[in-house]
Amino acid sequence: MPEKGIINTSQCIWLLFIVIASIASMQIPSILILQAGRDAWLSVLGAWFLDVMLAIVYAYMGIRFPGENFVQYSITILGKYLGRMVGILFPLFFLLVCTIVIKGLGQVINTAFLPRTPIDVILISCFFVSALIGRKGIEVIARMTQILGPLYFLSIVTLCFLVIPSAHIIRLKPQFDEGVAPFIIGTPLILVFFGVCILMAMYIPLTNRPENGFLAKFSAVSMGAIVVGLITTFSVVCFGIEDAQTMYSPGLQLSRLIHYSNYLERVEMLFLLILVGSSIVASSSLLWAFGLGIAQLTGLKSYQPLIYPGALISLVLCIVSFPSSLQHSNFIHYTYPIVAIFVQTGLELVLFAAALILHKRGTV
Amino acid sequence: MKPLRTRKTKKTPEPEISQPSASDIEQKNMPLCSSVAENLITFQGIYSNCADFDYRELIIGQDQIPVLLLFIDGITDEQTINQNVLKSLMNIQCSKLDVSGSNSIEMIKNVFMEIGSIKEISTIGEVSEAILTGNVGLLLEGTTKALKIGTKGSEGRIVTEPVTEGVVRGPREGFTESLRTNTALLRRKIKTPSLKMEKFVLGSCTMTEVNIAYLEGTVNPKVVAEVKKRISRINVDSVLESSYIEELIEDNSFSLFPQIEHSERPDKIASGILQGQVAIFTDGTPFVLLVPTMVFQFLQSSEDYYDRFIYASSIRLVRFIFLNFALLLPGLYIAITTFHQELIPTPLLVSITAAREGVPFPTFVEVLIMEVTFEALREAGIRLPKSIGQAVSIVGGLVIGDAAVQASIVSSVTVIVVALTGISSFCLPSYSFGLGIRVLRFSMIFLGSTLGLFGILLGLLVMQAHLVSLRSFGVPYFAPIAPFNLKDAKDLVMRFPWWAMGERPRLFAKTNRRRQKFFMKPAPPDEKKP
Amino acid sequence: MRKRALMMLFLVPFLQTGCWDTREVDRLASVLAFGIDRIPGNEPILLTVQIATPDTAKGGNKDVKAGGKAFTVMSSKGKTFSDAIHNLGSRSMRKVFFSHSKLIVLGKDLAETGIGEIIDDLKRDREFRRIDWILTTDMTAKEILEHGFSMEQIPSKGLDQILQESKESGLILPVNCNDFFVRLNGDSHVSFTPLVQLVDIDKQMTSQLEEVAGRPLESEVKPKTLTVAKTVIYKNQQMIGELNENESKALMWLVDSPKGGFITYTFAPEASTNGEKGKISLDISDGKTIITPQISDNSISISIVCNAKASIIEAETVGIDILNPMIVAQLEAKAAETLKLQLEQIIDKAQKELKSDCVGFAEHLHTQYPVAWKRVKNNWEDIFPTIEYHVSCEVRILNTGMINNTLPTNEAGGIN
Amino acid sequence: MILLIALATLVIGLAEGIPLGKQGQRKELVAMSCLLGMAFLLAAGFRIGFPSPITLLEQLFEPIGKAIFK
Repeated sequence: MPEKGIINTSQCIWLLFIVIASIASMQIPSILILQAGRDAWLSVLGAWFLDVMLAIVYAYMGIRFPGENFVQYSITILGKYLGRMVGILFPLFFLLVCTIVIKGLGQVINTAFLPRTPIDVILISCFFVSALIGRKGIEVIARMTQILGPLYFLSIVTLCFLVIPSAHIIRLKPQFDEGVAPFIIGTPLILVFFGVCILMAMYIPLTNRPENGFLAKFSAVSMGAIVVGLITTFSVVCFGIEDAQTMYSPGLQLSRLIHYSNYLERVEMLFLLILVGSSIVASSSLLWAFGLGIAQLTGLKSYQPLIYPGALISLVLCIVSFPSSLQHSNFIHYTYPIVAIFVQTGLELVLFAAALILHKRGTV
Repeated sequence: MKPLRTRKTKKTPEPEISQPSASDIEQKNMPLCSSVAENLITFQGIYSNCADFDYRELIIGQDQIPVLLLFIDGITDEQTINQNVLKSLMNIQCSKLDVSGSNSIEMIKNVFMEIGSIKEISTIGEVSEAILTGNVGLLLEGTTKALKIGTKGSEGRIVTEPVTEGVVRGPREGFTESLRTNTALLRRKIKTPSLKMEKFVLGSCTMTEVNIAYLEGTVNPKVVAEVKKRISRINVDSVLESSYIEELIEDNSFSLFPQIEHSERPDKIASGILQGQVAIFTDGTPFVLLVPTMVFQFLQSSEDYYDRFIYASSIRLVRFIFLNFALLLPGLYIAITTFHQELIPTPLLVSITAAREGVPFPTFVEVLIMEVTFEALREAGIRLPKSIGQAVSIVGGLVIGDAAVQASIVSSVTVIVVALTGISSFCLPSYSFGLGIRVLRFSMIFLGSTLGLFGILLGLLVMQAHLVSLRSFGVPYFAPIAPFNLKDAKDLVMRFPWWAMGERPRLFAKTNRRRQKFFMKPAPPDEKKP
Repeated sequence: MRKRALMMLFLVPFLQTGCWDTREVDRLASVLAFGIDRIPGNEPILLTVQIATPDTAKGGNKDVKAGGKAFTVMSSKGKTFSDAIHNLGSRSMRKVFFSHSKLIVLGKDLAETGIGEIIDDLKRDREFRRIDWILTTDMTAKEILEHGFSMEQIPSKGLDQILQESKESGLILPVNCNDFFVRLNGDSHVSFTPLVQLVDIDKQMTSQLEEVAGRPLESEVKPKTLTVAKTVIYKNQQMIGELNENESKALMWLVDSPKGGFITYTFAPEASTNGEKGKISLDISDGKTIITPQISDNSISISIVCNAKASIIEAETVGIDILNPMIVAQLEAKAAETLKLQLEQIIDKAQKELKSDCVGFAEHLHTQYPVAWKRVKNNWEDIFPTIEYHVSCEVRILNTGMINNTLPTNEAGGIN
Repeated sequence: MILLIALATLVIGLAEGIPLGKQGQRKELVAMSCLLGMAFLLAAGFRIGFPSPITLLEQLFEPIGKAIFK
């Protein structure tokens, strides 16, 4: 195993949480509102439930193949060649998510905070910092999330509390206005974003107690669902669904709504803090997962040399594939969910079934 | 990380450290001559051109045996030599000494010499080392053995109040330059044989004595082993201050954060040892090192433990806030006033605009000018004699602050920001930690002026990644926050009362964690019970 | 070495061009309020901005010229709103910066012809905030912005405070952009803003005084005053009418729960309790309205229940015994009736005169009967005026102020 | 942009590659160079009008996504 670090369960929780927090602070809530309308919060609950179900599979596989992450056990299950072909999809998927996360971050910063700075500069600095962090290994990322995670959770909750005066609960009603179809379509949409937590399969072999994998994912997804649910719900009750679904970052707009008499206002800084910190740390753990996955597939001794090249590929993808925010939004909205559900659910279930049928087990 | 280090271990012959003279190496292990006169010539050769080298020849006993006393003037205690050494030797006149050399040495050592510390030695090197450290070397005709008689002089400062770490409440003694005084001060606080002090001698020229002190049974043995390993690795010609050792044993030399704490307060060192840290005493300096260190220790002052815990906790909170000010305030000021004006409350924006009206420089340059001026003033004030120091502060405060604003070179808001930053940086109890913050503040200024808040956030993330990746002797530097440990966090921003801190920090003391009886919370006597 | 090389890489983009978004504060003109008017011609949008003038003499210099305006007003026109903003740049030495504006004033012409074209920019541009107050004027926005206050140096700050105060005292419901947009997006597409007027109150009052005194009074000529007391109703981004002071107060009951408020009415106690006719003023401290639509067969009816807690602040009626629970019950009933009348008046006006659902019945119907709403959604405009409604109010007096009963001053009602 | 990417490729390649080369970790060196080469080729391909893999993904899956989502 190229990675020597060991993390504990609480670090694992925050590692997973920060990934969800990063997507929650970008435009995912507004896409969700576009699809699910006022039932968006129900979709979040539904996705939470489904993701917890999925977590059982991942946790079980983690225990069945002790000390192996899914890149390794896909080789164990499917053999040297087919296994590698399946296994490489996971790291590539992480690189894709990393690209999306950083591009989204750059987009929000570019539109809301630094309008005249070229987005390339923002992207380069983001990738540089996340590769720098990712190269230091899982222990460092885990410790950072341990500091930032609770901070962000509290910040988002506080932010939502502060925005209550602008909220009118009547805007959340009526539920199921358009029947259950929006809810049913919205659930998988948000599930694929929670589903980035399949990173847990990379962490389980490194935790000091692999059997707590499910617990970790359960807590992380629950907190993530709270955060996403809060932002989604408050976007609806503050802006109404008509405005909320057109916003690029509803969370940012929420923070701009805060005003208490004349002193507590203009707190976008708090949101910027959440946005930048969570996205960069999340993408550094994604880069780390990419590097580690590739290193394991090719049997390298160390994964660190692959982090910076990975970041560079991701940067190039950002620049090449998403020349404007429109392509990015479109990709997240239409293409990403299909790709993600294939990797997150499809592949893992296939591996799970194959393991059961072929009676493959990890060696202790 | 690791692959890099291996690059440096090229197969090059290790260069010898330059010695005072080449002949010394040969002589070091040479046995003594049985003839006193010959030995004297040898030593006179070694100590040629050494004005402070002194010797005394005398003849003792009925057999008229020549004896040679070698010592270095000034570092020995003259009174001890006169009253104890010479007197005891003179007393031998009437007794009979065995002629055969080695026995007579034994006789002198065991029967006659009225002195506490005495040891038999046999080579020229040993004798030389003995006299260099302030002992008297006694050479006797007819034997190749010599005696090292402890007559170390105790020239030095008396124990005074430490200058760098003053307290309102708490002990007022500080360490001195003398190692033995320092260890004595510690021993007076921790009176248990478990307090171990191990001796090392470092520096081929300075021969500085270094002691490591720890509490056996409490300390993590791995840490002690690591400290010993790193100290014995040291091979330098001189150790003049503990910082020499600090730089040679710390984990990451290029870090801006000090990874080893130092103090000149015996109570601070004692409390560190009691919770399982290892202290490193160096002869010749009042500053004692304490390892392993976590970053939050630099924000704790020993007085926190002497004040009532609620006050101490609130003062620590203030310190934490002002640490952030010292690090971020100028950077944030630049970032917000030049990038994110929408974040400033409207009336404040109007006054900042008014204050900046007519100032020729951009805010970034303005802040930089003032910050650099402030650092210069600070540096100027430290080294100057006290009487001139006041003049510096007058010049700084009045001329530069007020006149610069009047002349519209800088805006008054910038002066306020820089002044507040200056005050904040004085809130840090640790000077060396403050130095790191000072350097980082400038990088925050640069980041803030290029990318605004986003840049500062990136800088903070990198800084945080660096902080959590550091380790000091195997202990995570950012503990107990990351990795988080609730029990250790009792002594972090909050200082819990003593009765609540029943356990030593887990990261220092692995085995013997219980510090005191649990449930010692004081309560008024229950009157109902008889 | 490796780290240093990467650092260099990181620095490359910075060395290229420097910093892009840097704007020194003294190069900024921060807009405190702006107004939009419609003018004829091919550049129909006239933007007027009120810019804070930094008070350079704020520091040491004491002999500031008194009466110097703390603000500057600039105007520019353009094809669209953003075009007008853009054109402002050619006139301003400093970059016009909208993030600090607290107030948007819409001119009458613009309001009447439709504001759709500016709404998009208000939502899209990062410098505008959704918590800015939005106002409409019955004059031009330029006049409002050029007019000063006697007590506040900067008029937009004064207006901001008027709006905040009037919400607490229940005079009018201030509306910020967010609420305005959300209501426009709502089911009825009806929204409203307060109306800001320039009224010569002083002159009116002086002339009335002159009537009383019967001689011309000597009084200095005072400038007109900015007043916010009425409400303007928008439907489909177009102004369709306005509500007067009383209706504006009543509107608060229907769309929000008033935190403050004031009811004054004439009260004559019933025969069983003694006392004479007089005026009573109540201060509403906590009002709550529950609107429940009811559907029976094909007709929709709305029931409106108001609950208010109040305290007596003036009881002019002589001789009544406030300590008597029966009297209090009568007071409460009468107050409720007054309130009910006010509410009925505004609903009538909305149904008959404005023919638009400014009272938000559509939202309530949609929320509680989503299925029925779908049926009526498309011809809601026709249905709304025919909807029956029932208002019931309850006022509870909890507090009588610092005293309870007033001592009678005339002999007839003396206390024995 | 392509210049910047080329420069980044070079710097990363030197900074990571030299230590690897010195330690004789050939496999790591090859893997890293492959990734760097990929990054550069992606950028260069875009320059001459080659679609990026994400665009390919988009062409493949977007119809499905558009069918499901609004």
